[in-house]
Amino acid sequence: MLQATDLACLKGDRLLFRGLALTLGPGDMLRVAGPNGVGKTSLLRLLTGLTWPEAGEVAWHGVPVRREREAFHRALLYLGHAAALNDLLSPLENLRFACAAAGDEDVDEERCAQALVRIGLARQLDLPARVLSQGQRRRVGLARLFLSAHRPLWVLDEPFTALDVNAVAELATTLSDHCAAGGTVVLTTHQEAPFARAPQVLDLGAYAC
Amino acid sequence: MLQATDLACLKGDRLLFRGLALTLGPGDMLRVAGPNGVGKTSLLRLLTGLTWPEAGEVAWHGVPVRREREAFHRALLYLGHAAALNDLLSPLENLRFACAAAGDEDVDEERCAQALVRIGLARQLDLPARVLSQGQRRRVGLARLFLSAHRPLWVLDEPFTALDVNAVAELATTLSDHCAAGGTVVLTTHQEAPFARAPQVLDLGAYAC
Amino acid sequence: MLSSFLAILRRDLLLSWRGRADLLVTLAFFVVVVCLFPFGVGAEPNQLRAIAPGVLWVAALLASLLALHRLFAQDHADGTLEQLLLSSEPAVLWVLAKITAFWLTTGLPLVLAAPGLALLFDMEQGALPVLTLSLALGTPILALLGAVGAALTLGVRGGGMLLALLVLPLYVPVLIFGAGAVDAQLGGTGATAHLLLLGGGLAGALALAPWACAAALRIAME
Amino acid sequence: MLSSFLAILRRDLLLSWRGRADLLVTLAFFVVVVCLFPFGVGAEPNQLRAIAPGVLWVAALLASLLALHRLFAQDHADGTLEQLLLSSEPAVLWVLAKITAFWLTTGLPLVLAAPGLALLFDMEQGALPVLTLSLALGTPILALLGAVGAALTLGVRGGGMLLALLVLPLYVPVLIFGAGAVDAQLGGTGATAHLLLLGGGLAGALALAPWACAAALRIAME
Amino acid sequence: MQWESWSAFWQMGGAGPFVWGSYGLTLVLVAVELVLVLRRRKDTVLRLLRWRRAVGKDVRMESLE
Amino acid sequence: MTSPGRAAARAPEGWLRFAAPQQFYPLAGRLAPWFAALAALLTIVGLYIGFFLAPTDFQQGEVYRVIFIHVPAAWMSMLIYLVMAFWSAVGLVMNTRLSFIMSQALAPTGAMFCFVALWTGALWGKPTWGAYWVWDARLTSQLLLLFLYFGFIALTRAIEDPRRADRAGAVLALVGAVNVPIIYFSVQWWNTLHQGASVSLTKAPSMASIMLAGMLVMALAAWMYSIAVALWRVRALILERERHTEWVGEVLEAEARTAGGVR
Ligand code: HEM
Ligand SMILES: Nc1ncnc2c1ncn2[C@@H]1O[C@H](COP(=O)(O)OP(=O)(O)OP(=O)(O)O)[C@@H](O)[C@H]1O
Ligand SMILES: Nc1ncnc2c1ncn2[C@@H]1O[C@H](COP(=O)(O)OP(=O)(O)OP(=O)(O)O)[C@@H](O)[C@H]1O
Ligand SMILES: [Mg+2]
Ligand SMILES: [Mg+2]
Repeated sequence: MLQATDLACLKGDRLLFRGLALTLGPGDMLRVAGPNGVGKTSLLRLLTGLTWPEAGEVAWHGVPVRREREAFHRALLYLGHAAALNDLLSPLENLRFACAAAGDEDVDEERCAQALVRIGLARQLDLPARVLSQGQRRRVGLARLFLSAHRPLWVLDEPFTALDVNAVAELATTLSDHCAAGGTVVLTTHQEAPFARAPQVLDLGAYAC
Repeated sequence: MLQATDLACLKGDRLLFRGLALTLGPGDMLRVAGPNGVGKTSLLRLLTGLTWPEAGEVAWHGVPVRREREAFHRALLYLGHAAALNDLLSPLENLRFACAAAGDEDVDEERCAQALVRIGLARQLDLPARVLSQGQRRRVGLARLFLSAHRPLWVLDEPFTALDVNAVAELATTLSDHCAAGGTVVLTTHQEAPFARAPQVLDLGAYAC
Repeated sequence: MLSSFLAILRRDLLLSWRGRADLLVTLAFFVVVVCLFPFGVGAEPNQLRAIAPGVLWVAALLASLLALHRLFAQDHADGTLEQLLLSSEPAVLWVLAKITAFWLTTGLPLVLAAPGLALLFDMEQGALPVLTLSLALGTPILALLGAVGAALTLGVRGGGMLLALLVLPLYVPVLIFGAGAVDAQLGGTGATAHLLLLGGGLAGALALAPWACAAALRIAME
Repeated sequence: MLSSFLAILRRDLLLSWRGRADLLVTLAFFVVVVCLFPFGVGAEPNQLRAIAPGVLWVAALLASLLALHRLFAQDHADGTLEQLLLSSEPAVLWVLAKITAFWLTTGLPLVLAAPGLALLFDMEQGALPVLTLSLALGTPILALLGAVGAALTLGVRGGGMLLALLVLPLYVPVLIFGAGAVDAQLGGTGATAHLLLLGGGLAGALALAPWACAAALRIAME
Repeated sequence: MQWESWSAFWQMGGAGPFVWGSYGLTLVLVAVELVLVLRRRKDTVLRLLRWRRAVGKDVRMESLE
Repeated sequence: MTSPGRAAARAPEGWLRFAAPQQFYPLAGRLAPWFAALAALLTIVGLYIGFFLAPTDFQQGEVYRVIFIHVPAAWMSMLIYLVMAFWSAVGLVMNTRLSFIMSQALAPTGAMFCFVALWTGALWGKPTWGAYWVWDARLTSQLLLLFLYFGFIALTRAIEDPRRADRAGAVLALVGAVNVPIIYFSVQWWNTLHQGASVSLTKAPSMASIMLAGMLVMALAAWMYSIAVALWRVRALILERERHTEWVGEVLEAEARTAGGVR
């Protein structure tokens, strides 16, 4: 269970939001909405514990995330704006490494390849990531979703960017399925996507200062 | 008038498309469509003369673009995946420089500031670009559209990426207006946008090899 | 634990292999700097022999320094570092893996090439093992200290050069003992004391630097 | 034409000013490398005096070299270079503007700092003007030649080091005449010939390098 | 008293440039530092006042620890 | 949920109270002028002793009078780095912002003293050793200390996010502090191994006690000066950091009301 209380985020001279509270349980999908620059990415990074809030606290199952960092990060999958791809490695190698580094030791080459094929990169398995198109790069990152069903909390920053229509639909299904299976999803997006059940919306504009 | 004849594009081992021909006159808007990785970006870069086609030719008013490069580039505005922003400079400085470097000598600080305000960056005029949000970065690049009405040919690679709903609508209007005023627009996008008149669609999938 | 250490080590080695040029080029830089010196200071053999250990060590140090910015920069730019920090494994572990891979691909080649270059300066053959040993002990210290600097300056404007400013004062003791070891051997006083001190320094750096580096990386992500 | 030259010059200078650290830090690197030498080769004053011109010149060369990768890398990564190549202005023009700005922010500070550092090595005061002049003529050549190398290695894997490997051989003649000028002055034979050669080299580089560089950039974008 | 005359004092037995060079530069540095430090707070106050007026009162937070 | 706990933590008793920037700001403002006055007074006394009471040195002549500025500056530069490292450690362990602010406020003054020591030493060296600079151990380690200061200042200035700057600077200060003794001894060893003690600082065998007195008074003055300047700088930094808080707003408004009286 992810709980944030009284969060405030300060960037330079600007207080983006304050007094933000949220509680997310199993099965919840939250869409953080708001115009460009309102602080969606900043909020997501706060939730993952990558940055400190200016005020307030984020807790996972009641424990502040900075306190029991490892347990929280075992439960978390975060995909940010950057795709975490190394240009010299192939999608397969990139995915393999991402899983190993995250501590998913049971993910082997075979499963990685399957995930990549499933997300539509069958022909690009062994190309260096440098030559992939924007959408293909994005897909490599998203392939981790297929291998992270055991992580209850997914935090995704603009996952639909650069994807074509079919991929958007399939991703929406994957996310809906994760929630249906008791997972929690927090995402931002400016695009409409065909979710099975409309997600809750947190309008960050309402908290803006 | 932009004309491409019998274009082919080879990337590494893969022939992306071949035999592609197109002709665009004043008032035309072309949307290059197709799934991820089909070669949209590659095509756009061919059209701008940044890369050489494997076969075929691109001509502007009947002259191959590589022959009279300077005249063609005076008529062209290209905005690619990368936003061409320097992280240390403010949006205003970036825009100012982009115009000066492109040879638009009549664009002064005042007009740049107006363009940025119009695109919704009034509060960010003097921040370093590094701290901008994704959507704000994108907007700085797009602000050049307001200052490039005199350039007839606009080539835009995924201009709607990362923009919020309002910005998408406004951009669509700007593009429609440009066409209405006799300009030509070539763009790619996976998102639907509220254009005044539906653009022609070039389905690149049909030329894929 | 160990498996993620190995995964990162393997990947970084693979990356160096892919960007082979990189690997060779650190080495090439070392060679070129060393060869540049005679052009700068003149080709008088006695003088060259006298400054040989110093030049070799300074060149090794500069080559390591130059390679440093690559240690985390790429991973920072493409978001991999963010993912690593979100991993449930302790950060020291993968930091150490990265530093190890870094040393294997940039430090080790220098160690191996140094004796050959020393011959160009007509260094006494008896001193070559000491030269190699001093570099073998010294370059890992450079890598460890440098990693802290690289982590601190990550994504900071003017980073590359700031890094140089930060770590060079820290490199001085290594340089002194490293070049000193060779000089002492050549001077006949024996290099044991110097080498022991280098060894001690290495143990100390191994014990402290990865922690400092992990802390610095976490700070850099703020 | 001139106005776009000025626009680019102004922007690059502004950028250096923003990343002030960068500007100071090239200088800092120069200073630190020079100061490092005595640790390597020992503090014997006569020896230091003898190698001073060479060390100063090699350090200036390395500092310029290190700064090189910044010349186009940022603009390449963020797409600015693409836009510049799509500009209707001739490419030589803005290439020259970029190189000028680069020299003003990295070369000039070295020229100004060198006499002060020469005093650390207790160099004869009479040779200081020659040292300064040789650097003032030589560092622009380094910048011009380096720019070609930087353009050629743009976006190539292992670029930074490959760059070093490419340009160092080109730098050697500059180093020889530059350090040679100071040595000649110290040796009493007068530095005029060396300085004239450097001047000629500068004129040649100015005439050719920008074209080569522009061509290389266009190729790099393919 | 150490000095026969003021000029002897200034000459410092021939070491004048060195001694006064030392004290002079130190004095200058200290003066510059003092000016900078005192001006810095003044500037900060003015800048922050301007900033506060610009963003309005919303920015206030009770605690930031 | 946590606010009550935080509120309690914010009002500690006794001296610790001043760890809160809000409390420290006025305190610093009140104390700084006193330290400054003390520094001025001690400087006058010290210089009087140095120039008018201390006798001419029979070996070096008058040039030795540089000592009254040289040695206090050298001591101060080393001391300040240690103090910075101390505050950095406190900051990292206790997570108190004020500690980081302290160490950043001290750095420029430390660098200044470091430079003064180098400069005065160089000027002293020319008449005594015949060269502005020799690679003596003590001089060299002082030079490296200057680089450490520059590195610290450059790093904290180059990072804009204050919290990141604080912590990164603190890590650097600690790493540097661990290295300072290593640098010092290695340099000493390097030098003696290479060239023997051909030059060593002439520690006057029987430094007249009046000289010693002048030196100590000047050293005290340097202490007081450093404290005063650091306190003033801390005030500016605190305002900057806490600009979003209520109390800074009040301070600013108060200053605006007494416009002109801004110090
Ligand atoms: C650039 C040149 C110089 C530098 C960087 C320098 C640095 C230092 C330092 C760091 C100290 C304090 C050391 C300690 O207390 O352990 C010191 C003390 C001192 N220096 Fe210098 N020095 C320089 C030149 C000179 C010269 C030329 C002389 C005189 C010939 C001199 C005479 C002294 C004396 C007498 C002390 C006091 C020693 C003591 O109390 O133990 N210094 N100097
Ligand atoms: N130093 C600073 N000073 C002022 N404002 C800043 C500073 N740093 C960041 N900001 C602002 O903070 C906001 C950061 O927003 P963030 O990236 O979280 O936006 P977002 O909601 O994800 O937007 P997008 O939809 O464009 O991705 C931006 O509006 C940016 O301008
Ligand atoms: N060296 C190579 N070998 C094989 N295929 C390559 C090579 N270089 C590029 N490609 C392929 O060429 C295509 C480039 O596509 P491009 O970037 O033009 O796609 P796009 O249509 O813009 O896609 P997106 O919608 O994702 O932006 C990709 O499918 C990529 O995998
Ligand atoms: Mg965002
Ligand atoms: Mg594309």
